Amino acid sequence: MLLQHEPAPETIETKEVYKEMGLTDDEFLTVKEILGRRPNYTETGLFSVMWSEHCSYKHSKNVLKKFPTQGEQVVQGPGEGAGAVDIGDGQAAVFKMESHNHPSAVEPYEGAATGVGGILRDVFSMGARPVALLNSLRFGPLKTARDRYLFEEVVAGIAGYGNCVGVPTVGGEIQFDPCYEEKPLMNAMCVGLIDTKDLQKGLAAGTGNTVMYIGAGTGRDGIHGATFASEELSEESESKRPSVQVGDPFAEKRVLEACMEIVQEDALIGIQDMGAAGLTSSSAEMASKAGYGIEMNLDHVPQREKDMTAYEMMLSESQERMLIVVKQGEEKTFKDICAYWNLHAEIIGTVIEEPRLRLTHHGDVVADVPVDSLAEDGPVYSPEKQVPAYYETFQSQPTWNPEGEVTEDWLTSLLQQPTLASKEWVYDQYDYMVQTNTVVAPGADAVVLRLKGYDKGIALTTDGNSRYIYMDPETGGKIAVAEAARNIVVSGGVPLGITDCLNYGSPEKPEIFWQLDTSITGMSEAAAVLNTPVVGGNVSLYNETAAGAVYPTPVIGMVGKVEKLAHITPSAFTAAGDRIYVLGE
Amino acid sequence: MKAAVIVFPGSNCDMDMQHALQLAGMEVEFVRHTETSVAGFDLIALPGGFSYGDYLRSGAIARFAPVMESVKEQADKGTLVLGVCNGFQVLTEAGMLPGALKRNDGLKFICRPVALTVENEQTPFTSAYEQGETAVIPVAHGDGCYFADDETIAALKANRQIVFTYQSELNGSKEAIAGITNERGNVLGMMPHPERAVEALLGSSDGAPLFDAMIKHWREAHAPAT
Amino acid sequence: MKTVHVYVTLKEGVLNPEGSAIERSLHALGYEEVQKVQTGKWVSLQVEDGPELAQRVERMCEQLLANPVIEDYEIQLSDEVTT
Amino acid sequence: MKTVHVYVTLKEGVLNPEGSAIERSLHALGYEEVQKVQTGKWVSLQVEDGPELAQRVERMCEQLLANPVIEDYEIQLSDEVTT
Ligand SMILES: Nc1ncnc2c1ncn2[C@@H]1O[C@H](COP(=O)(O)OP(=O)(O)O)[C@@H](O)[C@H]1O
Repeated sequence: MLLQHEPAPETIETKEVYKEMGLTDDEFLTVKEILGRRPNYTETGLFSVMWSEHCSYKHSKNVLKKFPTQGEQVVQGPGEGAGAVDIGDGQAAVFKMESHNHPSAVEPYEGAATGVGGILRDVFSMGARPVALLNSLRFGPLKTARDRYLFEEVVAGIAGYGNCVGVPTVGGEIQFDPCYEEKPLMNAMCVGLIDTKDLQKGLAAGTGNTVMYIGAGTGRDGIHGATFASEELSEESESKRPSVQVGDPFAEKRVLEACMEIVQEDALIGIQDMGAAGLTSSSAEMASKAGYGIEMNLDHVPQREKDMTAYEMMLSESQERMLIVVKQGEEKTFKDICAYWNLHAEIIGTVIEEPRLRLTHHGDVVADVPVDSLAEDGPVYSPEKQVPAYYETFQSQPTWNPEGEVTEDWLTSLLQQPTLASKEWVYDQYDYMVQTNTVVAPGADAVVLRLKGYDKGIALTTDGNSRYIYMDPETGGKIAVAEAARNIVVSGGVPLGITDCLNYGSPEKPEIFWQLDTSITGMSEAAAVLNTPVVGGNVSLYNETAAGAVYPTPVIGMVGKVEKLAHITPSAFTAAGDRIYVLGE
Repeated sequence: MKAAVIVFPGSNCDMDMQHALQLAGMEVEFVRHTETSVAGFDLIALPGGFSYGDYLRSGAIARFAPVMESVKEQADKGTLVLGVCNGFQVLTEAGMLPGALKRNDGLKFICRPVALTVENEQTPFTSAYEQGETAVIPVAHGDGCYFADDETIAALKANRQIVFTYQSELNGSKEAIAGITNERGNVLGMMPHPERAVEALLGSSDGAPLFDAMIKHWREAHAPAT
Repeated sequence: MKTVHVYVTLKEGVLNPEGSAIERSLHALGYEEVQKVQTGKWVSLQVEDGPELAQRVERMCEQLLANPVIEDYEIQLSDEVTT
Repeated sequence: MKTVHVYVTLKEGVLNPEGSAIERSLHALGYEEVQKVQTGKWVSLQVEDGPELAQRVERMCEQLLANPVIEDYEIQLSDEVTT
């Protein structure tokens, strides 16, 4: 309601309204230059979300270039909804990890649930059927009621969503540390399988082709969520509360099944999930990647609430929605599929020759901007970096060697640490068996799924030890990748590729940017040596509160191939009398 | 033997059920909730999942799906009906089985293999088990606490309709009930997932006898007169 | 137009673990004086007024909104209409 | 002793898939005239009366009974006491 009276372009500039939306002075000037005029309210909104850290990676783009992304096994590298690696027999494993930290800190159940929903859509919008979910979680040490609440609700949210959609949640990892108090991390990973020839892309190509909206209706949820995810959590987040999205896994299940039918249609040109920055990012990215433009009539966007403005529709983060581009004249096929699944399927626009995003609403043109400037030409920063004092101190300390006997007390006190203790309480709540492929269940080093009809499987793991990385980002980064690879290998698999999720504090602080940069150097080196290219990932910055930043917390999600089911190796001792060996140094 | 697997919006163990039925040697067809006839099948399976998102109550909305009229008709004619997990919930909501399934006592979803006791091996579903045998079969449910009033429980016992029980406390179910049949014995509802326990590779094949028993039942019914 | 509120509770004798869980949590939060916590659902709907409104709503409850095996329900009709 | 009823609903604009599912189902059952189905929870509890009862209950709602991020709540106090 508040947004009904949108400020005029002059006001946006003179009253610096763009700042509230997350654009800096310089960025605003650039927008003015691009347009050759002042942007109106809707246009300012488009730029602010597309140029947010979450969508544009403006502080991390340069350092992400260090990751090795090539390899024989790579079917799809970074750039699409998810990456993909070859697993033989013309099949690929499609996978991606994504953070939902800020929403989970504000509303843990829905934040975690919609995190799972989003990562599922990233994978099935590639045409792959999701076969596994994993996660990586960080919380305070469970000493406060708030920490315990966050922990319980995040786990319940992951379970509630994944169980309902029918994709097994097969693994993950959890660490507890005071640095995560009030700023938990929630990273979700999804793995799907596809016949490589069926792999889809998010492309809006071919002048005159039709842009369709599929899925649930659009409401005012999460408006400005993408910029919200790029800001430090503060008291103010409280007043932004309605910006959390609420998920509907039942709708997701229907969208999933509908998409599995849709991707089999020859008339489909491109498909993309409406994730962060919803309709804006999906339309701009699909058009920009294909070298075309899109014209949309927002009157036809299915709306759940009354009197929504163009700004609200473009920025809404309502869940369980997809954008597809189909051959002109073939719309009915897609409408019919969606009708069976009881989903909206509306024609909302057309692909145009001119590379612009042009929006009309109630007969007026409400935005007209070049798509590439939204999707490609966002600012890129090379922040300053500085070696933190703590690191110098640690490095100058002599190595500590524990002395004395290992006693039972030691062991029990170690096992009582929540970080080391059994996670059965967690995975008992996850349906880790649905789809009946789980051969090695949670509780081992990596999970192994068999592929029905083949004598092979895939091994999956998520790993990261932020304490190591805090103490020594480069070595710690190597350790994270090496640990993931070891987990795959000891389960009987050959490591193939990585998706990562990089959780750090504010990159505008030189010490933090140093952590980011240095740990990426370490991870890249290990990934190159182990031939596990990074095919996708996600960056979550500004994980800070007044009390400080979280430890640098990159998480590695790794996929491996188990060439024969006979290679699967469980981690438990299975018979008395068996010999125990220690391998390595 | 021909089996139908009913697919409601939100069913998610439909393909698992298909896989298990096929492994047992049945011919399987999916039948969508919008169909009005499910005649001509020897078994109708209602799979697990979250039909209609489990909104309101698990199974409450699915029971009104168009296909359910025909499921009832076929059950009345003696066709075997197997409801697993959400399928069990749908069968109770539809009044095809007595009682109701409510939220687990611990208020949490539970996914793990559990030990069951076969309480009645004289049904078309259990004749390949021994009476009193232990079968380890996974559960995965949030609303699996079986409730019925005392009279109903007494009747279930008197008619030997309690087919599976949990060996240790799991979800607060009365009499530790994990699965029951209707009076006639041709409709079975159970919370544990036998279709997840048909291959040793996945940890247990203790669910396989349930599928074998149905095939045996069908063979006996269709044995050529000698 | 009438607004109908339906309150659904578990029948007496049917254990309500949610109520007890809330009671325990309230005690843990220091509200030791709280007792007999019960929970239920409510459903509100808007229906056109008509001769058999009450009966119609009762049928909706019997058929769908409540499960008579474990639940009781109560219906309240009011004129207030939200937009 | 006072009986307190707390009614918890989703805030305006927050997706309520349960409400829509029930609405569709009621329509399918022939109650086409039903609109705007909403669902929520209610909690009833018994508390000793006292000077700050209303505030105490409000705090219970904020802390536990409702989730103020996405839910609104309404409190009703009454003297009736069930045993
Ligand atoms: N968030 C989670 N979700 C699902 N499974 C988990 C999660 N956290 C831990 N697990 C499972 O618990 C087991 C032990 O976890 P953890 O103590 O983190 O061991 P590890 O040292 O192997 O990472 C692993 O099999 C892991 O998959």
